Amino acid sequence: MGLLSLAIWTPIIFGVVLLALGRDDQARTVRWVALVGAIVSFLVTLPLYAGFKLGTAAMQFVEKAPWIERFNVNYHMGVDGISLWLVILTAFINVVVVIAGWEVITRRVNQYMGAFLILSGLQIGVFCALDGMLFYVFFEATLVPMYLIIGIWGGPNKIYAAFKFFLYTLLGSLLMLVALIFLYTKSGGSFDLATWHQLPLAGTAQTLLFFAFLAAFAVKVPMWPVHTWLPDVHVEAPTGGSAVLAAVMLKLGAYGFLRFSLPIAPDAAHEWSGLMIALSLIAVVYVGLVALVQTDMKKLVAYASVAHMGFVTLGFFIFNDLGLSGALVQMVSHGFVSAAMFLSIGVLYDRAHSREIASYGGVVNTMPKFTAFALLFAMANCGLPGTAGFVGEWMVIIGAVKANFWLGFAAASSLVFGAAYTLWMVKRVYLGPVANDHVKALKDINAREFLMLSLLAIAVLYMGLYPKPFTDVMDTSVAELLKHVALSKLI
Amino acid sequence: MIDKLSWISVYPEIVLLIMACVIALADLGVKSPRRTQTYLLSLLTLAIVAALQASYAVGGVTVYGFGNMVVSDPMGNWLKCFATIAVMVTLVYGRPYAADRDMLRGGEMFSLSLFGLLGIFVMISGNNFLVIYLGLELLTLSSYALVALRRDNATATEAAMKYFVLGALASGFLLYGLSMMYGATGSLDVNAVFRAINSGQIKHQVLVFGLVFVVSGLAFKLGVVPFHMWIPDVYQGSPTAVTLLIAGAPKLAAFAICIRLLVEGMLPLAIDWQQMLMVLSVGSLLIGNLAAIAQTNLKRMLAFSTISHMGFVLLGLMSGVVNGDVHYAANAYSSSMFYVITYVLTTLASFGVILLLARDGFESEEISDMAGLNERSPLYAGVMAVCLFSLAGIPPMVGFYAKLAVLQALVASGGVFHIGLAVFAVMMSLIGAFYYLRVIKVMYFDKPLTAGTMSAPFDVRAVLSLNGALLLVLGLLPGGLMALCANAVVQMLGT
Amino acid sequence: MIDTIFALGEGLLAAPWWSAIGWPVVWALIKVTLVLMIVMGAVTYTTLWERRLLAWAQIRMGPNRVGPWGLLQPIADAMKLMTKEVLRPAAAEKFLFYLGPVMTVMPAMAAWAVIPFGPDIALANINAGLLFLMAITSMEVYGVIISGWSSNSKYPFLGALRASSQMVSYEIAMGFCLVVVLMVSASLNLTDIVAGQNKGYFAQIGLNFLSWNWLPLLPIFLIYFISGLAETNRLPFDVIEGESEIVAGHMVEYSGMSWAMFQMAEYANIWLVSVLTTIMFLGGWLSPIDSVMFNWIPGWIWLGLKSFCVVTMFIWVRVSFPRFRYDQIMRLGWKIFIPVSLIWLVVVGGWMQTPWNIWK
Amino acid sequence: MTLTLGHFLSLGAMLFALSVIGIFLNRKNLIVLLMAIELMLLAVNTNFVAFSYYLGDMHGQIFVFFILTVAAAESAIGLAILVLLFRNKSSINVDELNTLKG
Amino acid sequence: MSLDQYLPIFLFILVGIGVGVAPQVLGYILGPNLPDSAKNSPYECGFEAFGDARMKFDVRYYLVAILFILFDLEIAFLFPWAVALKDIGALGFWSVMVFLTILVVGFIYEWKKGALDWE
Repeated sequence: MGLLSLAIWTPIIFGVVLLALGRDDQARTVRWVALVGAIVSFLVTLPLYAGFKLGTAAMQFVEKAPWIERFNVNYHMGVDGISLWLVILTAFINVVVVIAGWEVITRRVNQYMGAFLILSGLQIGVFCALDGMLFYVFFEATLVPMYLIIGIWGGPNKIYAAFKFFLYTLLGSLLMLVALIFLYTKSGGSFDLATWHQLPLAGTAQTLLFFAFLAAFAVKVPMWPVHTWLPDVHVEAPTGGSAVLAAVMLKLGAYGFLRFSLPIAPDAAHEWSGLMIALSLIAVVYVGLVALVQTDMKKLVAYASVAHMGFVTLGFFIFNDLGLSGALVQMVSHGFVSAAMFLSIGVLYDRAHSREIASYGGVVNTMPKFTAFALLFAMANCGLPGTAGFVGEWMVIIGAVKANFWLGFAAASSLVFGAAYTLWMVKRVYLGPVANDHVKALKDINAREFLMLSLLAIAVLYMGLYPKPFTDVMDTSVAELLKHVALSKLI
Repeated sequence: MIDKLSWISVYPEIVLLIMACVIALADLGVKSPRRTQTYLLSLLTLAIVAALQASYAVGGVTVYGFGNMVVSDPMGNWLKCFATIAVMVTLVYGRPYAADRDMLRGGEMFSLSLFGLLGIFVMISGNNFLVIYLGLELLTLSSYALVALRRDNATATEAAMKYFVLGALASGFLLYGLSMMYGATGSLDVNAVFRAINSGQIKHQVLVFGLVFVVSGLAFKLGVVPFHMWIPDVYQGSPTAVTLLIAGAPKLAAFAICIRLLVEGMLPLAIDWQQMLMVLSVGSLLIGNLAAIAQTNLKRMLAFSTISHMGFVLLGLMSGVVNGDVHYAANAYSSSMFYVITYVLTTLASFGVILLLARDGFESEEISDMAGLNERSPLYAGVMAVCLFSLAGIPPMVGFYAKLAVLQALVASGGVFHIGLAVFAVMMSLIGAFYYLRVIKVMYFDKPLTAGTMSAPFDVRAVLSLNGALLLVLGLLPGGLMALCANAVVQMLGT
Repeated sequence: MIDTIFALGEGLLAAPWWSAIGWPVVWALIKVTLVLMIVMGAVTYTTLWERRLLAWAQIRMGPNRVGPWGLLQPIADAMKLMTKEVLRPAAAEKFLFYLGPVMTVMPAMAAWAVIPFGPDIALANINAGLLFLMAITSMEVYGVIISGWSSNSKYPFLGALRASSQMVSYEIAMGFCLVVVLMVSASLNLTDIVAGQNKGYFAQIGLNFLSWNWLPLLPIFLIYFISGLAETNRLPFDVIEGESEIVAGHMVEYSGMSWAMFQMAEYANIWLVSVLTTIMFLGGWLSPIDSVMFNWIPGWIWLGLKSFCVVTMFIWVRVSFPRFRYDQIMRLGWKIFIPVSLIWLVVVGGWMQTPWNIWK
Repeated sequence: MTLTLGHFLSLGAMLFALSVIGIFLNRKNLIVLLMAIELMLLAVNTNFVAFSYYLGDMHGQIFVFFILTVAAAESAIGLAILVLLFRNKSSINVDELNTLKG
Repeated sequence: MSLDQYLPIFLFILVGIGVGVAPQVLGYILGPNLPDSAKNSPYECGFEAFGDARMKFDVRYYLVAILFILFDLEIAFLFPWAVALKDIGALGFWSVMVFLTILVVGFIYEWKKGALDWE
């Protein structure tokens, strides 16, 4: 069993064991088992980084075994610079989420923890899969635990949100399924991604494929105008669900662009890059404005996520080195930052049971430790230098300026909005005098929350101050991808 | 005269027949209110028959017997094996339900099930119009009686009546078509019919005229639009145990006779029947899925979903031959076979949960009855959820691979039009996902109406867990079953 | 005018279709009428014979006033019935009510079409003679049901139900008997069935009557005869018109000639069953002993004599046995006759597979 | 006039059409429905016998034999269900079979 | 196909119907025709008729009818077999023995189930 298999199956097996064995009267044991599972799962991903060879764009830690021989589907896994950090990020966030749900979840703890562990394994699977069908299976399978997480432990309007989440994303991916089958037929019976990358395709076919993949990934990212499910879902999902959703699940879509849309249909990607850039900019600018007027903290962060993911897609479709690596860095950093933002909101919500900005004010007075963390994350969210958020956004903006000044200008404008909505929220929630009795009654964070937030804070700061380990890993793969995309595959 | 009987081709059938008779008679002496002895004897019989079929299937030999009247080939043997297992599982699930509802005053449920299974065997084995027809009738007659087994229940008898009338109508259509085929080709033997059609000397219109009726009859039996009217009523009205019996194993047989009649007998007419099947399947996908949304009764909803699933099966069947090119046939038909088998497997588990929920005197048929199942029994809720996700075609449940196989066959065999059809099919399965999710929502997100936990006899619990686990395991490792189907179909086409 | 009509008639007579179809039709009609006259004559006088025999058995006189020895009694009865009022209950279904007697009489008459009265004397010597008989006699039940139901009255209704259940029950036993006969004769043609009984060891040594079917198929013969009693609703199986229970069964509401039709059908059926028994088991028109003494007598006389004996048996049974209860009747039919005839069927079939097969 | 295969087939087709119409248009009496079903099988039988005769092939007639038997079994079950239905609903009106709908 | 021999049968049936119709007509003409309400009411042992004559009746009659249909068809199956028994030999014989065995199974079943009891 290879490292990647280990990374995927460890959490899943732990999850299944939890589902099978746990009962609510043994919640304590369940929590500890879950934590151990999450930590072990995270630890097994670390050797990936340690053993990763820099300077090559080839897939590493490759595992390949026949899976469904009739369709020539292989259990084919590998990571390169693009996916390595996403794998580690996923496992990391999983640990944080398990800690976050420690006391908050009291009902059917085993199912909650099990769902997250399984979800984490499946997401890692998506990032590792080098076989189209394997990718699809993992990609789709993530819907099931997420649907249940939102539906069971979500807020008052959870059912609507769960359905919206499931059906929106399913709609996109079903189209992708047809595309995959089409590619399978075209390539003479192979689901191998590398084969597909080399497959010459006619213009129409490329366009159709591009849009089929777009349907799947754009919904998942989410891009404007199919982003509407995200705020609803975030608002209703439990804290852990929001964190995973924002931190990892959105990346599945972005990752899909890099693995499928760009290399398989490069000509179509070039042809339609204008549209994609336009959509991305709308996401960045318009959704940023929308975020400004939100009164619900979670919704605000959700819209912020859309805007940030707009940076990612923008980075993809300007087709240059800086843009692409910037987008990748942005994916990872947004993983940390958005998770942190949602968890912070979760901390407040657990205490006051409100997400309305208006019901807080002057939290700093009663929760100074917590406010310190929250301020840090807020700064990261608006991309202040020294935090994780800064690196990615800056690289994308520079890349955009390289491509076209006005493009860069428009993108940069979002920094202003980002700062505006984040800081305004911070001001209204944390700063100033104590607003009401609820706030007065707030207790500062306990050791568990402190641990959770500090883990994220370390990650955010480390990435902001020393992004080299991230960019180093990515460089070769990004260059290779760009080279590949630049070549026409038309027949 | 018959020169060679080849008894070996029908040994399992003989065993089943003898045992069915023995069970019918032996049951007369059984006093137990739950018919334990009859039940065990039935299970034993089925186990032996299933093992026998499996050993035949593994042997992979094709034997023609009784003057070419019957054929025992791997495809048939596998289908029979699965059908036997399906009936077995049904009996396990259905016994507590039936016992609570006064359906076990006599052992008819067991003996009729066995006779129905015998009918399935004969249908699958039949290599002659007459044999196929007899098997069909043996199956349907047993089913009619089974549906009416709850004698004092008005809905059950009404369902039985509807089933009877429409089933007989279907037989009539099929027979009329067969008579036309017989008249045109001069033979009842499937292979001889094939040769006669292939010779190209028979008037095309005559053949197509007969074909229309044959296809309508088959469509009735499969329950595809516009011949689907009976499915929802019968599914809903029948005692749930019997619904399962109708919804499970017979689908395998229906698939088999489609193959025997359309593929083995009338492959040269593929262009004609493909078009018909296409219309039928598009209609089924559309109506089945849309109508399912509006249902509040779980059984009825599953009935409509069956219609849509049969639409998928037909999609696979219709994509076998392209412009006379039989290159894709094996791929397409094996995908359909895989679809049917997995569908039956899923149906078994889902109805198993419904059966389990139904307590004495309380039918757990409404979707709202499933409320909070997860609170009451995470295991059964889990099994049901796996089933529903599988039906919706969400990986990694086995239902996904079935859809994948069929869509693959569809895309592989044609041009833009077929791709369009595939897109249509996935859109419809999106609608399908909606109503399956609704049930999951009720199970997981809603508060339970009753606090009681679930209890079930050990055999039910064990088989149900196994069944659910199998859906998942097959979802993770579907390769074996797919290869099995592919080999079976290749061998069938080879002969 | 007259000339024209005459010419038209000439032309019609001369037309080819007339000679092809017309004459055979006319000729056949004559034969049909002849046969039916005989049958009806026999029916009429059987009633007298029955009454006299019953009277003799019960040591009384019986009808003896009308004509010498009462020979004109049946004629007088007929005249009386003809002038009786035909009643119909107001609630009855008019058409079906009158159809009932017709449906009862018609099969009893039509069945005679295939009866061979001698080696070459049969109106319709068809291959499926026995099948036709089965078919046409089964229609008897319709008459009973229709009349019982259309009367729209309780007694007829119950009577019809009982009668039809009884008839169909015994028809199965009868059917099995016929199958056995067919097995040994290997033909559905009644002429062949009779001819087939003239073979075998006893026939060669001249003792024809021992080679007839009644001996090797003795249980079948008995079952057939008794079933015949039940089929014709004769005593001891006549509960349907058991006076003490449901008066006259399905005929309660009938009177006059309509009622007479039922009686006529009953006696015609008695004769039919007798003739069939004779043909299938008692060698038909064959003479009992192959000797000059008997051989000069024409076959139809032998047939008539044997049938008459069987008819007399019918009457003798009526005299001698008490009426069965309905459940006993059904028990006898289903639980004794059917199993026994089935077993005998298997026995005969197995016998025919052995070297000792006597029906080669 | 000689009878040809066409005549028999037309007869079969007419009977068949009649029975289909009987099944779909009859809204009153279930017994009529059962009779229509029998009629349908008879139409098929006509076809088979005609074909069998004109093809000089015996199998068609054998088929008819089996159809007859099955038809008997079918009507037996049909009537049994009918009796149950009448016991439960006190009606054999087709229109009153409306408990199951949706 | 020679249908000559069937002509008398056809005529016989026609004449048979005639025999049924003619006397009734004759009786109608010759007999008196003076209906009154007493004559036209259904017979019920002299009492006024009560209730509907279309009543429910014992289900066993119906059972007999069904059994008759089935058994009669078995006999129909046996007819051609019996005629051809001498030609088809042991195989034919044993085939029908199998058939009869199944029939007997059904028979025993209904016997034991009490379908043949009339107490």
